[in-house]
Amino acid sequence: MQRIIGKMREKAKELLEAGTVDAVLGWKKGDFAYDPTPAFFYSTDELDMLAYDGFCGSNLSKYLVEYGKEKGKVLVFLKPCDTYSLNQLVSEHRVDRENVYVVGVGCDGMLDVQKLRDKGIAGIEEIEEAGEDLRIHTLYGLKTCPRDEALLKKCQSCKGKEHKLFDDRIGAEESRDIANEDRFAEVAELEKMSPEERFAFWRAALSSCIRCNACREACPVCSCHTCIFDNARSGVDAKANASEFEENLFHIIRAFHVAGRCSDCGECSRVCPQAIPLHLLNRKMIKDIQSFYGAFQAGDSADQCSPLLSYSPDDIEPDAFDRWKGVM
Amino acid sequence: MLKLPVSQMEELFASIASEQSLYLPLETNGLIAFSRWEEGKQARFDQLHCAGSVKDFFFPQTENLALFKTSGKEIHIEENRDPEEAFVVFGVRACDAGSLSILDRVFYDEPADTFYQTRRRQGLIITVACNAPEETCFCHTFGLDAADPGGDVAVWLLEDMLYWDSRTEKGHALTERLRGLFEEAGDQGEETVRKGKADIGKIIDRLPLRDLSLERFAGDGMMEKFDAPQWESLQEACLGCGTCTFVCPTCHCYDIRDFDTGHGIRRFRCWDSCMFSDFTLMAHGNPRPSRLARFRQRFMHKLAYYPENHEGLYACVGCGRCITKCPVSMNITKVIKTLGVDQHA
Amino acid sequence: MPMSTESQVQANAPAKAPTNAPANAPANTLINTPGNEEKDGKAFRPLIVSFCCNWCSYAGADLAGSSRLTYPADVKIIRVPCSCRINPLFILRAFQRGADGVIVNGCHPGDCHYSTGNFYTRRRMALLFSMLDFLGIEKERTRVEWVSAAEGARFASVMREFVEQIRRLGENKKLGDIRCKE
Amino acid sequence: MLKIGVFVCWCGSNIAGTVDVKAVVEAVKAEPGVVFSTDYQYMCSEGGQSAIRQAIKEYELGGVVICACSPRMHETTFRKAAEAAGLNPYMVEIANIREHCSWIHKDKEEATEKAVVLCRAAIAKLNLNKPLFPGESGVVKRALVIGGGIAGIQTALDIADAGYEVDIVEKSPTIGGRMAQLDKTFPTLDCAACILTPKMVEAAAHEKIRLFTYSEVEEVSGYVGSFRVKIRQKARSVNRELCNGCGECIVKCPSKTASNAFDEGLSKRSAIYIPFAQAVPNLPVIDREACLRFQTGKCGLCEIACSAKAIDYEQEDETITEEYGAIVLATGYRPMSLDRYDEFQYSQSPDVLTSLEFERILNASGPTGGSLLRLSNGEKPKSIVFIQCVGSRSDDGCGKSYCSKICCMYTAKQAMLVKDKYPDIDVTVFYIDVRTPGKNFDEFYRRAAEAYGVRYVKGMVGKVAEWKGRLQVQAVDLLEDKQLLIDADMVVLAAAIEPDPGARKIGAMLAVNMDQNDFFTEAHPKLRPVESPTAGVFLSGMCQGPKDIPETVAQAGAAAVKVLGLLSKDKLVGNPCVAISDETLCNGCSSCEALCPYDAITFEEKQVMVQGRRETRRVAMVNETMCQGCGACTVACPSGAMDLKGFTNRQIMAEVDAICR
Repeated sequence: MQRIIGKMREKAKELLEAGTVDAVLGWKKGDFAYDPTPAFFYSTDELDMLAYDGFCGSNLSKYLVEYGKEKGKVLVFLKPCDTYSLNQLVSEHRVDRENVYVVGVGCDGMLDVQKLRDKGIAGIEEIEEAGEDLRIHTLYGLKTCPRDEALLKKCQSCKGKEHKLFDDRIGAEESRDIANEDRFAEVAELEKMSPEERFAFWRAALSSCIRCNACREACPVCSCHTCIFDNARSGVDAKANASEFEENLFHIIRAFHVAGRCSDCGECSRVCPQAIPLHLLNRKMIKDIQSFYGAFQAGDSADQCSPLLSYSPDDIEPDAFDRWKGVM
Repeated sequence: MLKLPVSQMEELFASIASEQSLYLPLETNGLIAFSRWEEGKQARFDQLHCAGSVKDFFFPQTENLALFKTSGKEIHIEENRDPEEAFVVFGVRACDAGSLSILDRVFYDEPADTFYQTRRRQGLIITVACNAPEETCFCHTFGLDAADPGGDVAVWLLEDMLYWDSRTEKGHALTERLRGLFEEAGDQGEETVRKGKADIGKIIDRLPLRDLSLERFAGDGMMEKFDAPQWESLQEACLGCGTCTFVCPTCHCYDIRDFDTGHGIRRFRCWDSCMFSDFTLMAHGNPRPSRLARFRQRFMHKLAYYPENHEGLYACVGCGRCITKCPVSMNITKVIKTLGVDQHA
Repeated sequence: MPMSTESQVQANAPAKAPTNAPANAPANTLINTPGNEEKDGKAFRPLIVSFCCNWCSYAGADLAGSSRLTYPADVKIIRVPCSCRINPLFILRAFQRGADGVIVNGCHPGDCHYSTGNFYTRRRMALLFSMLDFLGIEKERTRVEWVSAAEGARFASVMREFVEQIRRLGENKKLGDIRCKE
Repeated sequence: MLKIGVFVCWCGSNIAGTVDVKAVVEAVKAEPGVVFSTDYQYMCSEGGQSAIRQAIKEYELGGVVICACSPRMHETTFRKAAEAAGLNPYMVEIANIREHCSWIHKDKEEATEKAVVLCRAAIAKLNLNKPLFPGESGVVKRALVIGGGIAGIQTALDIADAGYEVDIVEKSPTIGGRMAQLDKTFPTLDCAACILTPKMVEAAAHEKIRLFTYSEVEEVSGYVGSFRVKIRQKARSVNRELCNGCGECIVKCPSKTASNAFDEGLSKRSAIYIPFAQAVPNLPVIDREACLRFQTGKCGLCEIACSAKAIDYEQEDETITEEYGAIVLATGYRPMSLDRYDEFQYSQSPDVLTSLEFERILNASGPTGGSLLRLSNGEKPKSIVFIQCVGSRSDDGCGKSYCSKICCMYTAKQAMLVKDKYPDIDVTVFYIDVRTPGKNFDEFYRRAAEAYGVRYVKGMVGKVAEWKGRLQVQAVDLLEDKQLLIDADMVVLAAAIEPDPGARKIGAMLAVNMDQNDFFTEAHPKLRPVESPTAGVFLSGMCQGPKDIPETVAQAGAAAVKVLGLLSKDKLVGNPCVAISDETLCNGCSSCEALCPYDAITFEEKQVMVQGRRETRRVAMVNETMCQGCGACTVACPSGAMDLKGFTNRQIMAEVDAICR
């Protein structure tokens, strides 16, 4: 998607110059081929550093929560899936829609450098997108990898090319089609296991947790001013998982708190330094919500009500949840 | 220098493990991390860094300090340290090995931290030279040599042969115990290692971060750096998570917490991160109430305060974990570059 | 790794002491189930936390009492204004601290004193229990029952049944916190 | 640390027979904070209470735990006792060791152990208790009734007669509602107008009642005791002070083609009109849609005709804001639209009518002047077929799932009225069930069937077809199990009733929920049937569910009593166990607001001090008067900003901890 960077810079320049926006939120070129950093741009001469490539997986919506008020009106570049998060934040009054100028940008599916490393590709100096393949120049020679094999987990089941809210769009029509896996397939696989197997799976996964809180801090709906786990008065605060129970507790409660609000943006799994498949917990909640209470996608619009804030007199009984397993 | 065919490493591991717990890079849950070796487990030296650093062995994420037992209105204080064990960590890289001298200065400083001290006494570090440095490596910036990694024993894995060079008393003792497994490396072996070191050096010269310079950080001007306007834009991307802190081999801040077990209070310490909003939170509030202040704290500590207190030693070893793990790709090298270029841009 | 001695400690931890299991307990409340014999020969007595909404279920429990309908003393009731007051944190807390089963009792859907509270409970608990099941926690350890103030007999029988179910299931090992047993 | 006293009750042998109370007293002495513990035969007796009062003073107790019977039994007793000794009543916790312990366990050791655990839990909770003080708020001594039908009128009259001011807001130009359209009423066959119009006049003349007709409620804020309501009085184009109701304007109006809603559209009326002869107020209104002056600018005959100079084409809507202590919803009903019941030829044939239309035909003031005529040709019918349950008790997706309740009886009434006047007309009623559960209802129905010879056929009509200028009704007689073909001149459909569509908007303003059929839901279906879930808002008449006139009037009176109970108070004392929002933690996400059944949570942009810094944040505010303390919000709040006083997160977790220790 580097092909649209020119248009993005033009748009940013135009709106900054016109005074329509006070700042631009995008990605800034990094030191390597794969490390653009979310950044604010305040003047047109900084825009040369604006980047948009296959490694702009980070969801910028979250930054609008904190900076929304301070920075005046902000132009934000959002990929289609990021717009769900912004919608959700708008619906929760965490971001003032009036304060944001959304430029939807097309997306070919974002890449995960860790997947390249896991393939044994080390010493990455440069990454070229060459059609269906990536050409990776390394300290140890040229390597290639099919682009699809390096997609971020979240991009393997893309929510589509549609921006759910935007003031303008760039390159939206040019987005590349990417293979779309059933996002609930992994959840269904786990559901098929015995409770013992599932327990073993999650123990193994969650025991890696170092409570760095990256999942929470990156999550666009985990936007509490003070998380209960940081609040000494909550009675459940903890800075580290001092027992297996606490490893479970943090993630169970986090999944529950974002249930009905999580748009499945996949940031939690993307940022986890310990490669814990955290998205599976959220997807399980989404799958349940859909099978228990009907179709629902958080962030689809800014004025829908979370399934946990509504009810129907005919809802299923709590003990019936497993009868619905696999019904999708 | 001794040597052993790589094919016989399994025997080496078994011999070490017969008397000491042996930890080395193993793949578990899709991560390569230092884990307890058991027979049949495949050591993974192909990936440079383990997910956690060697710090975890000496300064674990959580550690019991004491137990206050209540019975009725009585309270008894019991010590509940984790049991001591003699252990060996195999496969430590130069950077991680270097981090221990940074931690030592903190924890050995009077009054010495006996928890750390005990573990350091019990632990033995076997390093492995980095045949294939990563683009994220910048240990050379801090005077560390990936080709000659130090530790109690230094190991090179070259051409199907393991070269073993013990460097400390502890290392010599272990070598003595295992002597029967090894052959003398001889001149040819010395030559192979020399050549291996040179090859590594060539790669290091090509690393993208080879020119990373701390020149501007040496000496005075701490306040100037503190007040640098660039902090503002640097910290904007930071999410305030603790990933960099927790994967960092030199970060050593901790919090002391009490857990009510229902029968008493378990007092333990756990890692803290200066990036957390409740870091050093006190009754009056937080002395660093903004993300900028917290972000700055981490880097000022590593690049200014720590060196100020420790004869110019920086509290970073250039392992590059923060570069690969930061969710938003903000890291110490970007800070060094930004602040090192022009303080008043 | 020295830092994670938890698992070893857990393996060696003494089995949970049967806190309230007198030797002469009546036979009808102490049914030995194969597989749940403790080392000392006493049957496993589960700890059950039973959350009751003030208006229906707590009153139902009162009626069970005034009707002298017995159920095992393993059940300990906590009164809340409405089942919708029950935070998943409370349920997990109970398991952490050693409960072997947690049961949430509220008014029948549609009869909530606050008109809609238990409808929210129903959704929350369905999702919470499903998630616990997804994590491999035995789903039989958690339960929601709608018990009206008139259903004293039902309250007692539900409690008996639940205790029996947990007794068959055995001790809660998966969600317990090792530190609470020291 | 809080100094706690524990009092263990024997309850004679009720507790002491199974629980070793002395052992409990001893066991809890070791608990943190407990400075005193004792037992007593009957804690609730004067002796027991005085022991509590004494101990509070003597040991300077900050809180007490009573181990006794259910808190549902004596919590209030013990709170009062503590209060008498100067303790905040909410510093009392009850451990229920009777209903939940001694009465259900037989083994003494086991019961004693459990009693200790329950007592520990109460102590653990009490350690976190804070003195609570119920909030107080004033009561505006005036009620608002929304809807001026028989329900609203009756409620207003009952309130006004008790000496309180009442305003009625009615959206149509007159009060009277549906009942005014009716001819006779079952089962006594007295004329609806004869019994209704005196009440309308009484309401208009009552010194405590103000009528806002042709008006709508536009906005409601506030809460029980002090609602602020904005009422829009639509422009009538007639000055109500000047008009004397002579009606000359109506006579002179050249535009006489507007559909007459009072006659269910079966007749026409002029653009300036009074809905019906006995309308209250007797004040015309100009239908600006139909008025030539307003549409073309070229008329003005009414203005010329009006000797009182009351016509005012420039009149504009007026908005007034009033304060009320209580609000009664009496928004009524309408027959559902039968557009989707084409099989009955309703839209096609003028001789197929709804029951309410037929009611107008029967009425002497109706479109036919009370003569029973076919609207297609003006001839007297020879055969009339009534079809019941059109749209009621339906599962076809077009109708309503519920029974409309009044149709069986009004159909019997209408059939009887026809037979009474015209015994020669064949009258057939198709029914699914005839439901007559009211005083004299079954007798009435049987009279129709037996004395008047109305033919009742159990069965549903499949189709009504026009055939040779008449109607042919195809039906099944379920009892005889045969197909029927009946020639009819008129077919009357007992259309299901549905809540007035305007109710939804008003319900939303007042946070009164509607059920799946859009009827307002009660605070409790059995025990609080005339109260809405929103404190201070009451329900009267059809808006809550189908009911006939006597039931409506009864409910109207019940609603009035509830209103009077509220207005007679000088102050409202709340339950102090209400939600409380910590503004330093609140994210302003509105989750709590979305599910609060009482609309007790609002949001405000507010300056909040966070870690020494001042920030403007959107934060939740709980109205303590409206909050009923269910706690739904506390769980919806991810940040834990919302907590419930008296049942805080920490308190409940402390109980859990104590039980699981």
